[in-house]
Amino acid sequence: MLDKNGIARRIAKEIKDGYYVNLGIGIPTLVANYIPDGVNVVLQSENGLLGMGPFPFEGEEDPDMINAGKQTITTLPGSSIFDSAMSFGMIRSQKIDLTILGAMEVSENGDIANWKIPGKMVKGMGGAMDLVASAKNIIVAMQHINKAGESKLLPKCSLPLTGVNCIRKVVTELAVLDILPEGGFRLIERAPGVSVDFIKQSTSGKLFAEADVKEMDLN
Amino acid sequence: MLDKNGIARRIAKEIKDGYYVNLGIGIPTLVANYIPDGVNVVLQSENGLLGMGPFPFEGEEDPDMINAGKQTITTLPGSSIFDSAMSFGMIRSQKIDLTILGAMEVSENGDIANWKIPGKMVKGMGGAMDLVASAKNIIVAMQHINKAGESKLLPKCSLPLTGVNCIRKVVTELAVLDILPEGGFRLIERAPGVSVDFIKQSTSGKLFAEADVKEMDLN
Amino acid sequence: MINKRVADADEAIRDIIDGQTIMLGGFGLCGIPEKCIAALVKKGVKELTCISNNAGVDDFGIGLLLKTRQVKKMVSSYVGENAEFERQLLSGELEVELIPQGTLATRCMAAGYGMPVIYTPAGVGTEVAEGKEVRNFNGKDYLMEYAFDADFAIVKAWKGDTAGNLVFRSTSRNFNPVMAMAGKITIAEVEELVEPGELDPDHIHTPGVYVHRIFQGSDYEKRIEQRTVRPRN
Amino acid sequence: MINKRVADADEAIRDIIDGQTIMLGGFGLCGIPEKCIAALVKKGVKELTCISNNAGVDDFGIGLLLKTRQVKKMVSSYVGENAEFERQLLSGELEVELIPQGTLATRCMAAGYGMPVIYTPAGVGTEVAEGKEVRNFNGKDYLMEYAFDADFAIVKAWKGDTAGNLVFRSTSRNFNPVMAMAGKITIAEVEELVEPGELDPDHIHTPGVYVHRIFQGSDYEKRIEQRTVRPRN
Repeated sequence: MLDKNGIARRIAKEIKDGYYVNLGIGIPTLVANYIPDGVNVVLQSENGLLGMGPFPFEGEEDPDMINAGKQTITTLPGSSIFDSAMSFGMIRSQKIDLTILGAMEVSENGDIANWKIPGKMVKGMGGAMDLVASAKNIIVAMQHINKAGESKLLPKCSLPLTGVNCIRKVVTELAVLDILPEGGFRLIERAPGVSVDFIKQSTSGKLFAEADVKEMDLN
Repeated sequence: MLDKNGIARRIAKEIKDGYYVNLGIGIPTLVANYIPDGVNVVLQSENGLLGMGPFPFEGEEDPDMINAGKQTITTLPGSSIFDSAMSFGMIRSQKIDLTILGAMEVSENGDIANWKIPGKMVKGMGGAMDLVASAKNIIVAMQHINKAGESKLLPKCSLPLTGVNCIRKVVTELAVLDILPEGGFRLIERAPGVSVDFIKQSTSGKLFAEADVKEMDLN
Repeated sequence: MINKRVADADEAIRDIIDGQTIMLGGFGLCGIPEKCIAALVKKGVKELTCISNNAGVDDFGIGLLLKTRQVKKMVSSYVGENAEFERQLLSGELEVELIPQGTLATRCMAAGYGMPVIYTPAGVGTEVAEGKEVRNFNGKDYLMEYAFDADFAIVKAWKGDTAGNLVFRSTSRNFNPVMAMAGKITIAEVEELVEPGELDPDHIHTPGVYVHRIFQGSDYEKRIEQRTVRPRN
Repeated sequence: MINKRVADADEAIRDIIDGQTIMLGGFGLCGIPEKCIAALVKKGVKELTCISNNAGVDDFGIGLLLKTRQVKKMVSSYVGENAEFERQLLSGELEVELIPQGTLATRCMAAGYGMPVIYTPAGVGTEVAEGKEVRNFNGKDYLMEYAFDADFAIVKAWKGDTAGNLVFRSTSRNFNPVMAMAGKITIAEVEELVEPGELDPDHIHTPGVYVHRIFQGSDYEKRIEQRTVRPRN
């Protein structure tokens, strides 16, 4: 079973040289730590920045330079700044090669819910609805099961949706799964030490799994 | 009867302090020469410039600095440069207070034709259709009658239209006329030495004129 | 050039009245019009509808207007990090309209560019789509969203000149340029106000035609919401 | 950063083939991609549809591609000042679609901003409106116009870096930034190509994500179409 860093490490392997990538808050942010040397990627932050760098050294924080999580950050050589309309313009026109974001629920037809829990304070969708509706390539980083052991990979989402029929790949603490165009999760890889049977038990949506599914290579 | 410079001089009196103005090619360009001292205006050129200045001194022409007539020009302190989408964005959102352009024909309901003569080589509408469709305040500078003595202020335009129901004021070599919201030209001023009767004869569209119409003051 | 300079924030916001709709630039606490917010608190104008990506924190940004109960409605994409906001929302004192961040930005741009509506796929199939026209182009569904119609836009820039030209710094640009284009009246506060000619025309982000009033603020606090650093080694 | 540098114009346009649609930046002869036009003439690619505000003059700009009969169709707002153009048009050898200048610019922006259509009042009630959807918003009629769909966009900038970031100079900016956003593949030629980090991120007009190939041209002619001057005294 993977921890958060394990999920991030596995997702990092999906990033190809030359990609422009948007990383959501939470586990997706950790992905930046595992991008292999020699793979050139440019990180977009939807508040208006391409070429996001690491956090600043203490004492060098600039209140005018933050990311979409409102964290102080730095830029790399070759970065560019733009306004919010252009930022979402490039998202809508699919100039961003890969979007990685978290989810509370994903359904077997690629719906995603990650912004609202009825009865709880709703903070808003931020840029998530724009990202899932527009991105050509989205990877969801999420927990496969909640603390009660219930699956979050469902036949149909129970929570209010963020986007419909838009997710094609999910990485959880248990597995890597594709979502098939015709519907259903397809098990691609299992986490180290996790059995196919356990993944089957933990997936309430339709699951397609070969008897022999390879274990993830995290290196 | 006014010459071209006279028409430009009369139109210049319509420009108020604080106006952003777009001047078309031809007579409208001459208007810039007659803006009174103390009246601050900013000239927009729709190829992407606010704050157009005079022509450069000989030897100081910059091929990267032209106006919408493709003439070499200069900028004034406080000018700004922008792309073509923003330029027409500010035109559509009516940030330009006054547009002055030429016409071949104007009709009594405010239609204008100024871009195409059937049978002749058509060069295109450039930005004219955008300007007439969007501007809140348009003055047309034009000849009242053609060389054959025929009126160009018509019940209905005979040439392909540039815009419909958009012109409210016309300045010709003979007169200043408003176009009434309910239709028809209203004679406001006559050019020095021109009689109301001659203007009536020269206007084929519906004309409303008092018996006593004041002569233009060009100073 | 046309001189847009006003003395200070009080003069800039003088004619904002109860019940109006105002846009406020900024993302989180980054690039927010601190001085105009303080002046609005001082003036005590009420029943405002505020269009702003976020709602500030309890004691800074739009949070200051919430604390004094001057806001009737927030139109935002994300409104966390504010306990008083949450209290007012749950008690029904405050109305909130949540819209996707890209839709928020593009509805501002639409107003500035004279486009009555725009189409975006954001929110299709979700509760955001309720009551909206859905239209298919090239096999994909889009929502029709209207241009904003705001009485005032209030933005914060780094530098400006008295002709109203604005230059932004780093990610404090965010919503400021698109909101500057979108207000019936646009007010800009800047850290440094210069004379026309001092800003390079090629580097101006917001042309002066969009700005109606401009003033220089002082002692900007520019509070940091999430101070994240890495160790030196 | 991702390195977008190619050796020269020939390499940049290597895969443009007969019958494709290309956008070319520039207004008149100002800010046109001289080097790529020369390379297209040399390559001899034919049956092109060219989206460009103007069509050059007889012996410069797109006029060079017209002279060699490489253009099937021009999509422009104004096409005067070109005798060969006129000859081909009147003889039926060349197809021309004239569209309002603002519509041309905004259809480029729509492509770059992922908006399938935009609404503009330009052309309502004229022959430009024929066959197009007219829709009334707030009492005013607008035409629905589609985003462009171009195989290549070719633009000219003043400076660029190898990450594809572009900076334009004066009014040679014009259509270049909106076309740069609109091509499936965007090629930029620049007068000066620098390393990442040499351009100020706040002053970049076109972010590198929009640019796929970039090279530095040399010996720009930058011809002036209407040389107008005033006397010194």
